[in-house]
Amino acid sequence: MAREPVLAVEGLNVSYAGSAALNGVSLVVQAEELICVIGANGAGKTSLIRSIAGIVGPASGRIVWRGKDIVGMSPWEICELGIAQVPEGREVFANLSVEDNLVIGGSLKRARGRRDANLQRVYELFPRLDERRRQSAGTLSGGEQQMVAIGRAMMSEPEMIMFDEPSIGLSPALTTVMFDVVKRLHDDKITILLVEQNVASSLSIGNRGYVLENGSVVLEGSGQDLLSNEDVRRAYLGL
Amino acid sequence: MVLFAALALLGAVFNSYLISLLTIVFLFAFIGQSWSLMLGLGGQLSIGHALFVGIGAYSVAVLDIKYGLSPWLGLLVGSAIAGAVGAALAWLSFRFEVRGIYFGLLTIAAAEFARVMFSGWEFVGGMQGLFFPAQSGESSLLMLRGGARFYYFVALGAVAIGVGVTALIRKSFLGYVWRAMRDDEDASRALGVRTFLHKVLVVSISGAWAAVGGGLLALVQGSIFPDSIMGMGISIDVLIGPIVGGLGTAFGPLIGALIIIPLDHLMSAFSDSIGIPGLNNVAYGIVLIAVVWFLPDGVWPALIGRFRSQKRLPSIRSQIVQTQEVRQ
Amino acid sequence: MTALLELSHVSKRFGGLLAVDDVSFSLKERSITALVGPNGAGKTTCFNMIAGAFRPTAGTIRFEGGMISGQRAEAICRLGIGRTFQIVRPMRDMTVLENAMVGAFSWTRKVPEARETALEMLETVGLASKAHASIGQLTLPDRKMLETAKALSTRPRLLLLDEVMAGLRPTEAASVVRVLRRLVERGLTILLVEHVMRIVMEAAENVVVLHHGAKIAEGMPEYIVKHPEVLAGYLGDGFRG
Amino acid sequence: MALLWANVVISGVLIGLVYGLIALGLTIIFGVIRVVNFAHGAMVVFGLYVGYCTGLWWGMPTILAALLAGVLMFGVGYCLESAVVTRFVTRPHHVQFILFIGISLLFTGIQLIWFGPDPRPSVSQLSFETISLRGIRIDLARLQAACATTVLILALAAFLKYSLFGRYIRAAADNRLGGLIVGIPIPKIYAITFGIGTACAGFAGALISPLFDAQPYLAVDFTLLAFVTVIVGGLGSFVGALIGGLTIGVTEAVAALLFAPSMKTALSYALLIVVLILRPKGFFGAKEV
Amino acid sequence: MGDTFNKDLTRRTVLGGGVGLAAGLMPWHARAASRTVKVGSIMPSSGVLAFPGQACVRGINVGARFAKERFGVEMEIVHADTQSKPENGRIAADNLIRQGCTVLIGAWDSGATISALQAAEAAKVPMVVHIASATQVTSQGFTQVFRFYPTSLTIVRQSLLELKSILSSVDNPPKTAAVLHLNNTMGQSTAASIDQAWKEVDVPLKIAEYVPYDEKARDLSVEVAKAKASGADALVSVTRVNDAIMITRECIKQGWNPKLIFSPNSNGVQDKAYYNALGKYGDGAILSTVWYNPKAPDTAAIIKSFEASYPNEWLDANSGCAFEAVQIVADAVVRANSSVSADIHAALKKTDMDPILMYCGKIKFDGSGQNINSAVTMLQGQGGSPKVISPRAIADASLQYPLKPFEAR
Repeated sequence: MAREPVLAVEGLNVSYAGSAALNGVSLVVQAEELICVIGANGAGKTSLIRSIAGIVGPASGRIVWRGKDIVGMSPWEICELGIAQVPEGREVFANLSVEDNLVIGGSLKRARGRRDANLQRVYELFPRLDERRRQSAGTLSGGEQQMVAIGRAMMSEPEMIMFDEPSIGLSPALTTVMFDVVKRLHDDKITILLVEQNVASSLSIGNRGYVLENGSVVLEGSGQDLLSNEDVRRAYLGL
Repeated sequence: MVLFAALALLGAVFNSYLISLLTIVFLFAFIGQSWSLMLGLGGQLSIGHALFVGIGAYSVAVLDIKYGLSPWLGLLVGSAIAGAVGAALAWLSFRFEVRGIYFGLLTIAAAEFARVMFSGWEFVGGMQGLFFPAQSGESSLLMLRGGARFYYFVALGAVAIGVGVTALIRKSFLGYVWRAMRDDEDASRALGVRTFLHKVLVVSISGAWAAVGGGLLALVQGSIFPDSIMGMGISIDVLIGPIVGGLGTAFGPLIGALIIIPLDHLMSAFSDSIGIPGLNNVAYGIVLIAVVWFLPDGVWPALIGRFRSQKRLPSIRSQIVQTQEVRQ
Repeated sequence: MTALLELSHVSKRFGGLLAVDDVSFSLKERSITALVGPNGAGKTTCFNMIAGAFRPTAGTIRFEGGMISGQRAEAICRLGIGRTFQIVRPMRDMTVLENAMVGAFSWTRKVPEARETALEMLETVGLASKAHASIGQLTLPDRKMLETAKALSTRPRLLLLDEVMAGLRPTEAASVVRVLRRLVERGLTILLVEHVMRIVMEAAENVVVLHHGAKIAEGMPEYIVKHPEVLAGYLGDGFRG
Repeated sequence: MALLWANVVISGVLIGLVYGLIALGLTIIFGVIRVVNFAHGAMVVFGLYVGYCTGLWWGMPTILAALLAGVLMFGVGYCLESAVVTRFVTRPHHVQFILFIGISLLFTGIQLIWFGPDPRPSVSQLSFETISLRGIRIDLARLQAACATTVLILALAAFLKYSLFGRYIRAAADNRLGGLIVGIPIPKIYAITFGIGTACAGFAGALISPLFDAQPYLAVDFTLLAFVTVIVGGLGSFVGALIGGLTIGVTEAVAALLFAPSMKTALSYALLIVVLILRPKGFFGAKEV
Repeated sequence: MGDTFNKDLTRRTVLGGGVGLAAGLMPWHARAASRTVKVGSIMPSSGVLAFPGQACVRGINVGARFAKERFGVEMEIVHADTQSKPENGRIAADNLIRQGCTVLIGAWDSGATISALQAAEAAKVPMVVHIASATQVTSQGFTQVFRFYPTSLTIVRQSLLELKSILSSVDNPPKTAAVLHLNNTMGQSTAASIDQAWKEVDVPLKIAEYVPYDEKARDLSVEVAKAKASGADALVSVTRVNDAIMITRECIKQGWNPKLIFSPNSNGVQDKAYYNALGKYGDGAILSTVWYNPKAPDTAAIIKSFEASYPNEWLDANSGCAFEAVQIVADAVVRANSSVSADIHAALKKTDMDPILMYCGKIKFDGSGQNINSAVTMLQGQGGSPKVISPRAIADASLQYPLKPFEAR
């Protein structure tokens, strides 16, 4: 699996209003990998994703995408590079129709020309959305909104998708569905950065994983290694 | 204290131009303090403070001119009415969850409504206004009558009391509770702050206070008209001082008024002397934009080097947005 | 021992989402109870209903025998329930001490008295040295402790703590637990919402587990961590071994 | 009597549509950027001056003048947003208020220097013409303004619904963070939105130039008018602005007929207070644009 | 365009307020008499009243030039702007007095005038009020006030007398009138005066309805419709320029052709903007105002001088009254042979002069400071400009009656 790294985060520091959210985080994502980042609430997972997406400006550190430092680039420029995101809380456009949500996702220059084809692909993957394409996204259930968020990310034909807790607030059945979707996207050769609290499900599908605690990486290793790691178990269960 | 002592001493030697200019500065600073109390401490935005100013002015004018009663009584009655009107307005608004900018817009509507009503109300002179008799020259504290210097000291006294009261309120439990309420209403409720009560209270106190300023302004002007005393112009003039000077601080409104009103007059005199009226508006507009651009917290906090954010506690989302803004 | 707080058949619905589904439990006086569950399980919603931020869709909440469900947040605070917020909400314009004083003004109007209480509470949570600092100078754990001090300043009999220990290092968490124990000894009752079981294990005597809005287990911590449904719900189905 | 009523109501509806357009500009800006543009009236006055000047210099028909004013004011709005307003987007409302007061004063001052304080009446013949339909006389300038307004509103609605930028604008209004996530160039969208908002004001201003004389100090009046309209309809709502405009137009017309005309603005303020208290966000929600 | 740049700068004292503020720290002492007299002019040259305010400034400037030639008085005019805010009246007056002005002229609106008079009163500096029509300006006990302009009741009473004589001279006079009036300070007091004087004068015309409208009215269609619906065949309107134009347009659009349009104490027919906007439709309406005497010996020269300085403007009532006020001051200065306030005050008290430009009797102030021989003039729009039709002695045109239907023009 040794490929060139597409994304390298080096010594990233992020803080809000004077208090640190990320403390010298470094990680590497290789092409077509599925990387899990696990950690409790407040560990800095969301800050990590938002810094990569350019929504949060880091205090210091480098974020290198295909050899180019993208710190300081605007979110829309970063999206054009092929980095998409399925955010925590989904952040769909609640008053816009499902289709508008998807179309907006597919309007980046990199994918604008193939918008209709991509739309079809999303509808094939999520037939539920096809049924509700005219409905405003705010009226959908949590799971359906999650589908919109994923579909919206797919519309830009990204090279990498960052998922921020896709299972949050979903029923076990839906959670399973979500992880299946993530796995399918990965099988389609999309690089995945998956941030989760659902340790077992995410680590079991991930190639490698990082454990984030208090804004720092405390553990890293392959999915299976981490899954059987005593520290991980203790961290989450206190066993 | 030193500032006030100096101003009081200088009051004896200033020429009449500075006296009458500073009288207006002090009065607007005094009214500005009430506005600043409401937003800077209580977190409630009023864009229609002319309502309270007008109520105060009319109370004094009607009682004095029509019934020959002492302006002191007018000030008392005016502030009672304005306080009640403020409380009623606040009660209605907050009961129905009108808040933030919507409350601000409501205050405009209330002020404009009152203005139109007063302009059609014959008893208070309608649009023809009310006129005080000419000053006889004899100063009388009882009847609040006197020359320019007399009003200078009255206005200076008012603004000094205003600074004192603001400082006292800031230090009392009200100050703590109001600032907490302004910063985060829900969080302060969780700490047992009866926010509804306090919001009504702060609007009411601010209204009563502004009415006193309005009453004094009426006496100094010598005549009042609904347009000039209750119009949008007053509401705007009132709030510029505190924002320029420093919102919620004891000295901010005074400093702001001391800067902005004489500056306005300077620019006006200049544009008049070169014969291009309107240039003063342009300059004043640019000054206002520059102040909010470069001194986001006002002059006073910048002067004393205590930068404190006057913003409400931003949610996580707006924090992100702000980080973003900084970067761009 | 009577129950200080009692929830019976409490539900909360947001639009189509049943966030809390028929939850009942009670708190013994002078105890630490933990409300745990994965993200989105309804812990905070439950918590907000007790604190009066939300009104329950169904069910009743009693405090010291009196109905409190549906009362306003400030009234509930004044009855003796103090709370913290998961996302810390300090008043940014005020110093640490001033923040803590606000809580004290729920029972006094005297500034010196409030200051004294606030200082005492900051001392209790270990923030006394930063009393005059501005909020921006605090670290996240400090802010969480400030939340606790603010809630304590209201002189509550019941303290609701929403993830105050999340993000703390084990040694820090342990010292917080010691603080909590001391408070309980002084007569306080505590309800913790926690995400991380490790902390709960050390602190709580009784644990209530929520999952998808419903209570799936209640009991001693040792019992809870072996409960199969809890394990499955909490860690995902794969995490059995 | 019935004829009088019909005339009054029709004239109220026609002018109400124009009020609606002015308010629409304000509401779009608030809905997307969340700033309350207190300089909106000054933009309307610019439109009036464009209508006046083009008529005087080139005899340009009002409708063309309106298009020109729209384009000009779009440019002004775009530049103003990207140079100044963008820095104030996250600032508290009272600071924005001062900013816009400053901008409004600046514009009024420029107008005063340039044109002087004299009222500048339109030279267009349109300001005298009417068409008569079974006793109902319809003011041609109003009719034209109402029709042009309707067309512009429909075009704007179509733009917002179907074009890419329109979708971006709606998305940015709906969820700014979501917009950043999917790569919407927010600053550009904000500038365009502000441009559209001021273009509406300029367009409307030029359209009504046969009805109102241009004067610098009308800015505050138009700002207040726009606010009353927008709040009645709901700050941030597209449909609300129109409904608000019609409501104010018809209410004022009918009030003038039933009570003293001098009290008609009081009635619209009273209406505003009632609406604000009963439905703080107006007849229509605040989010939809 | 560009009128405002075309100001007569030579007479202005370029005295920035900066000097003023610095000098303000020193107490002001009364200046010794000098050959030139410094006259302070307080006008609303910016703000909502800038339109009349700037017209007054023009009148002052032309007046000062004329006064030098006629009276040999070297006047240094210092201008101050109230920004249309009453509270600035006093500040402006004090500023001017500090700069050495020994007599003031101003301040157009009654609020700023009262406020300025307080300063004048305190400093014992006389103030000639060229325009400000509230009765209270001269009835509140100010000793330094000299008002050229009549009160609104006086104007209205004289206007109605003129109206009565017009009505008696024509065939087929109108029977009923609708009164459409602006509800601002001027409009309300004029309407009140109409109400009072109508019976006193016994105008042979029935008032069908009073229709007051808001100063900020954006649309007068309903108001005109209401007036039309009252069945009146005459329109009495009290207006400024904007609404006069709006009302005429509405009359045209609504097909209402009253036999007579009469506007007492108003603007409209007298203003250039009115004809710019209405063209041929501007003719026929009658207006009463304080106006210049077209047959006075100096009028032609004055108008010429005015037009030389301000080619894009007309000499109107505002400029005219301001001009006349300057002459009153010049006359007093000459008689006092002094530029000291007290001397000028004494001279003003004894003023008894023939007006230079304006039409009225001998200018003479009563004990309260009111000019007792003020008079109004009736103007009618004819051929795109206002013509004096009454009083007969100064008329430069004769009355056209009835109003030609608009659609027939």
